[in-house]
Amino acid sequence: MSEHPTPHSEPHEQSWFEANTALIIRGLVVFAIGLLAWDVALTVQGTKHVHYDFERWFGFYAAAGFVSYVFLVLTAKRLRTLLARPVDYYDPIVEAEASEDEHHGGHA
Amino acid sequence: MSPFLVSLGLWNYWLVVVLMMVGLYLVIAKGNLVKKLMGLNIFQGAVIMLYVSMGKVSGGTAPIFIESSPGELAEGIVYSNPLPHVLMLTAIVVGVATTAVGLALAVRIREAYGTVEEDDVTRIQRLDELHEIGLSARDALRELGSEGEEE
Amino acid sequence: MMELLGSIFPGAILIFGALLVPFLKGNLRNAYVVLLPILSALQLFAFELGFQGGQSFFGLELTIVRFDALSRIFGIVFHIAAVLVCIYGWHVKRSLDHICTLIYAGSAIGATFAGDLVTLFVFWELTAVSSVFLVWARGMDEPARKERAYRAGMRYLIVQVGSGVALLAGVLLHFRDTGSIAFENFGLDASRGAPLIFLAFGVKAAFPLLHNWVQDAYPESTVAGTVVLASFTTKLAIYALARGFAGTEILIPIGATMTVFPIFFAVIENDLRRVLAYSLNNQLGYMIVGIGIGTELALNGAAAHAFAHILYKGLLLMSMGAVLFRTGTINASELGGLHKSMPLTTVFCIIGAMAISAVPGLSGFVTKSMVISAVGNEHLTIIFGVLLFASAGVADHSGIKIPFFTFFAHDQGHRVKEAPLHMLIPMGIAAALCIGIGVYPDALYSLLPFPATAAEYHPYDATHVLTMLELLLFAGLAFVVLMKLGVYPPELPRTNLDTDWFYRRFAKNVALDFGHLAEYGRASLWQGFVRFRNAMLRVIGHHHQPPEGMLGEPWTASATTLWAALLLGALLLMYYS
Amino acid sequence: MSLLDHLPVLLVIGPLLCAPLLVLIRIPSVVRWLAQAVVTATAAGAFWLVQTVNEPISYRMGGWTPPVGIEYRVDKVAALVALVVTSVAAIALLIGHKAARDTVIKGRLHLFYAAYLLCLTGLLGMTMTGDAFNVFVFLEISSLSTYALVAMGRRRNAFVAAFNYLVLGTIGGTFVLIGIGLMFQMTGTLNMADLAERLVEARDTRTIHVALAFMLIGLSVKLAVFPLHQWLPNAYAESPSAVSTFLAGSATKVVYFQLMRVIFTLFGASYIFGEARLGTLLVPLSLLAMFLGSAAAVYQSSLKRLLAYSSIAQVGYLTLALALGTEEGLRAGLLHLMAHAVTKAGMFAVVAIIVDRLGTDHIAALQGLSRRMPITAGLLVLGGIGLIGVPGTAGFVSKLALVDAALGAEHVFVAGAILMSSLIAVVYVWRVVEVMYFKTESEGPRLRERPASFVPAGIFLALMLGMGLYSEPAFELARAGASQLFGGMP
Repeated sequence: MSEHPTPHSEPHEQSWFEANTALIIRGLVVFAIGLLAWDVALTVQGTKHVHYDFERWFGFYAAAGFVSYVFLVLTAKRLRTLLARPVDYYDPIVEAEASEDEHHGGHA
Repeated sequence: MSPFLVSLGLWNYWLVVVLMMVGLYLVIAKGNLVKKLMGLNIFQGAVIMLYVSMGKVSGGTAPIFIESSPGELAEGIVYSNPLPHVLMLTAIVVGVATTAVGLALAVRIREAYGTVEEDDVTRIQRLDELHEIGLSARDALRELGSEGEEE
Repeated sequence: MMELLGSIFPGAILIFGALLVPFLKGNLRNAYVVLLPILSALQLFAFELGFQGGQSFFGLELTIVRFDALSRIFGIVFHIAAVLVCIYGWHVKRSLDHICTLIYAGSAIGATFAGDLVTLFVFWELTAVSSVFLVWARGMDEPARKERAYRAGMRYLIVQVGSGVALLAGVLLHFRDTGSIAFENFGLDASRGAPLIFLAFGVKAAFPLLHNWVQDAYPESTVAGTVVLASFTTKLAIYALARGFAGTEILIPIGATMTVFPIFFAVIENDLRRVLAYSLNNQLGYMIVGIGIGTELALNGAAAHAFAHILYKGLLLMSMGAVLFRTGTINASELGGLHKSMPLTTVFCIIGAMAISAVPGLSGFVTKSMVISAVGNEHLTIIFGVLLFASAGVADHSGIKIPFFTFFAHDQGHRVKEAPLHMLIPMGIAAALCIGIGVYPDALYSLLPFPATAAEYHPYDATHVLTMLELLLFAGLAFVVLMKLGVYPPELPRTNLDTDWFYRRFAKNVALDFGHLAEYGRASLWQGFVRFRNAMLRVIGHHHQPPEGMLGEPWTASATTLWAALLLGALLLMYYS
Repeated sequence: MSLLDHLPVLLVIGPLLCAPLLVLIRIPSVVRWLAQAVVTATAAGAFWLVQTVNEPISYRMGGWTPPVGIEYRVDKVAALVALVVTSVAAIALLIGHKAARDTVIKGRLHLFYAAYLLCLTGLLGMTMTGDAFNVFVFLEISSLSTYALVAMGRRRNAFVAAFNYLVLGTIGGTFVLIGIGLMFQMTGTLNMADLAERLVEARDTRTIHVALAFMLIGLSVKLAVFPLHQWLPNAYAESPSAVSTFLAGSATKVVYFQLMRVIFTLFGASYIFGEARLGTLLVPLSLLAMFLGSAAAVYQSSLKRLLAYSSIAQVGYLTLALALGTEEGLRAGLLHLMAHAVTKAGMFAVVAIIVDRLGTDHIAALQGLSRRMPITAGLLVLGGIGLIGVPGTAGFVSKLALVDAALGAEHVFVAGAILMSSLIAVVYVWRVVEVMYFKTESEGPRLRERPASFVPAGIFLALMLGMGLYSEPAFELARAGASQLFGGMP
């Protein structure tokens, strides 16, 4: 790999995304509400094409997505205490010589 | 007749077996290369005896035709089988050639190592080996070491 | 021309063409390398569906080429991947990498069209041997990583060759039992060899507990090498399973497990290419579930998903490769804010992320839903739930984590150039294909093994679009909430234990212990052997002590003569009794 | 009688008559090309023979009718072995001149060639003859000349290696002689076809049992069956490169053929593996040879020795193929005979280049060879790949046949052992590759590689690849040979 700039902590010019985080989140919420509304419409009409009855319930997929996600992330976070090891766990000597190590050094 | 007596009757084979054993014993037990060759010779000699005695037909005479009258072969005469004897001519030649090559090699070994004792030759060979690695001994050691190094 | 192309097996152009690469230099060589897979792709037009071409070899009738719908779709996507990776690797100077890439791709394609098990085995081994250099290649670029790359490569090679040996043993046993080497859907009960063949496929398909070579080796490769590696081996195994074990029910739980467990690792993994390697396992799980179900819809889904998967996983890995190429790191903990300096890469990566998350309108949506529908049709409720959970998981690690932590999140101040043109082009093509398949799925559906069934399948059903959007969007909202609450696990430079611990630590220590034991055993056995021999020699009266040492120490004539005498004695005793 | 009818005897007599001629001529350049021409001619003749032999050819020496006269009998397998031996000899002789010039004392080059031709005579004679005693005579001819050739090595160790070989070779040869004698005693004939017929009645006597034991052990010594192998590593490692190339591809192969004849022609497989229970001895010894030979190869510090120990392991494969006692096993053995001959001879030919350029064959001295001599290193790796038995090489075809035969004989464990032992081959080949490609600490300058020096190694390895990629002819040959031999003498 070619030379690469080392990270530095001076303030950067903000891009549109960074300046409008709140707006983006608000947009997501609005979109989510719209989806729920559509869901209401389909549920009331009873025109859902599904394999299982539980899929017909209002907001089933929304809840499934939310709960699965939270469960996954929190479990994985707990697993980290069990699984995480220092980066040089397997190849201690080699990693110490590796050029990447300088970068790790700054953060760890 | 008991088997023991039968086997006594085969005394020529007993002789062959004893000679073979002596020959093999010399090859195995003697460190002197020339003595080893002698052992080989005895061993081969035993085989020649084996062949010769198997060619013997009891009561048979030498396999040269006996004529009762000129041009007329005598009846009722048993001859020994000449073939094994003839074969042994070749085997003797082979034995002589082997001995010659072996002795020539022994001479060269004596010239090269200053000894014809197997122990001494082996010792010098091992020294040779170390000497040969000597120049690149460090590399060789490292090369060997890296295999053991993997924790 | 077409007749000529039809007379050699697909992939031959790549394999034999690769041998000319060392004689070319610079851009001419690069152009040649890109041209070969294009030419090879044209070769596919020379075959008609149902074509079988064979040769007699070793007393067996081989079917070297079998061109049917199933092999065709994999052949096509392998060719697309080959073209893309060859363009992507334009910057690679070393000819060896190009040669290996071409041979590797060629042998994967050859294996896809192999109509019998012997041909399959030959190409199977060739993919292993040719690809290992791509793992080692990084060690050749970065001397500091030499040892690490070398070891990763060895581990990779051992696993791959192990798979090959299992396959060979399986094929021979299968042939013994059935008298046939035809590569067809035989299932597990066909012969004593079939389970071994299944195991060989399973190793390459990264079955749970056999999976770790993917995460171990792929992220260790070069920028271009990882993309190459991720495109072929596992998908070849998927093809082989679809061909040989469609409808084998044990595959359903195996596949479901594969969709779930990698996503936990992906959440906490710091190396983003390793995250993608875990996500690769997860995606393979969907295909394997589809193969396990074995209905026409499910097999269509598996094939289609493999097709789409190669493209979007390639796209994601290419974008991550570009990031590594420009910034020199691929650790999430050191990245962020790159959308300012690499806007196009950002866009392509997001398209790939949306495709893998199965956002309606992109390729993942129209392929994954076939598998899930097939599961629903069979009323496998638990599997259905597992796949649903896994879908939300994909949304996290590939859909959100990859683009977010690389291109947004906290700006780490990397001010780099946009990815070079030769990387943008294949990314662009792949992104276009992801969208194209999503928008117009019928083109892909018509290539599937059962086109009639596929034509009846309509992914853009209101319920389906709605539910998928709900699932993904609320997963996204969950991410926002967790970030706001500060509970989302921060990216940390850590090595996470996986099954590789068993062979890199546990088995290694055990092996070392066993090694000591074995060495002790060997030494004592050998010493006993030598002592016995010496005792015999002493009995006979030989004063010489033959050197005791390594196994390789040549003995003297005395000792060997003794052995001859002993063996003779043994034989005579045996006949005497 | 046409020329073809005389071919079996011409092949043997050609080199035999030429050898004293070389001693008389003495001019190195003439001697060299004359020897090359004769050996190449025998190779061509053997090739022709292989093409034409379908039914066994019987040649009556001096017009005497067998079994009284000596008979030369050439069947498919004999022709095949003759082809292997002569072609290996012809190709190996290409490197002979250079290798010999460095080692043989000046002015005695002609003797090297004479010994080489005599050795070839012996090996061919053993292959062609149908007379048991003739086998012994030719065995000794080839052995005696081999001792001389081995002694021509560049180090003084060569004398010791040759002497040890002489002692063991003579014991092996004499054991064979005893075996032949005892058989003659019981049957009164030396002609193999005749012997086979008469042995059917006599074979349950104790004398024949003893004869069989002597024959088997004698041949095993010459074949270097574990643990009677110890003459081989030094003999191969210390002899001049051309000789080790020649021996690696021929000597043990011919003895192997003799073993085949004893087992399948004289006694018949059903008797040998049934009542005589040879399998109980041969299978464990073969397995030991496969594993211990390969394991010993891993520990060697010299390349030639490494290859020699690998040969011991390969002999294990060969004897294992016989020990299966089936026609498939025999076929696999013949295939492996061919495959191993070209592979190992090719590797020794590459080592010849290395020894020539580096002056040593120490593995430690190979560091960075991939850069110093890239083509040579590449060829060595190619040979190694063949030794492991990677698909596309001859070794793969033969090992596959062997595993298949083991499965066919319901020896599943043996089949597994064959696969496992191949993995040990990966280790010792890998050791060499690692030194050449991944160790660069003490690298020397780049060395010039002469294109001409690649010719012998190139031919061998091309043959190896050819057999691997297009195995049909070799397979057909082995199949035909096996069915002819397995059926016994007609």
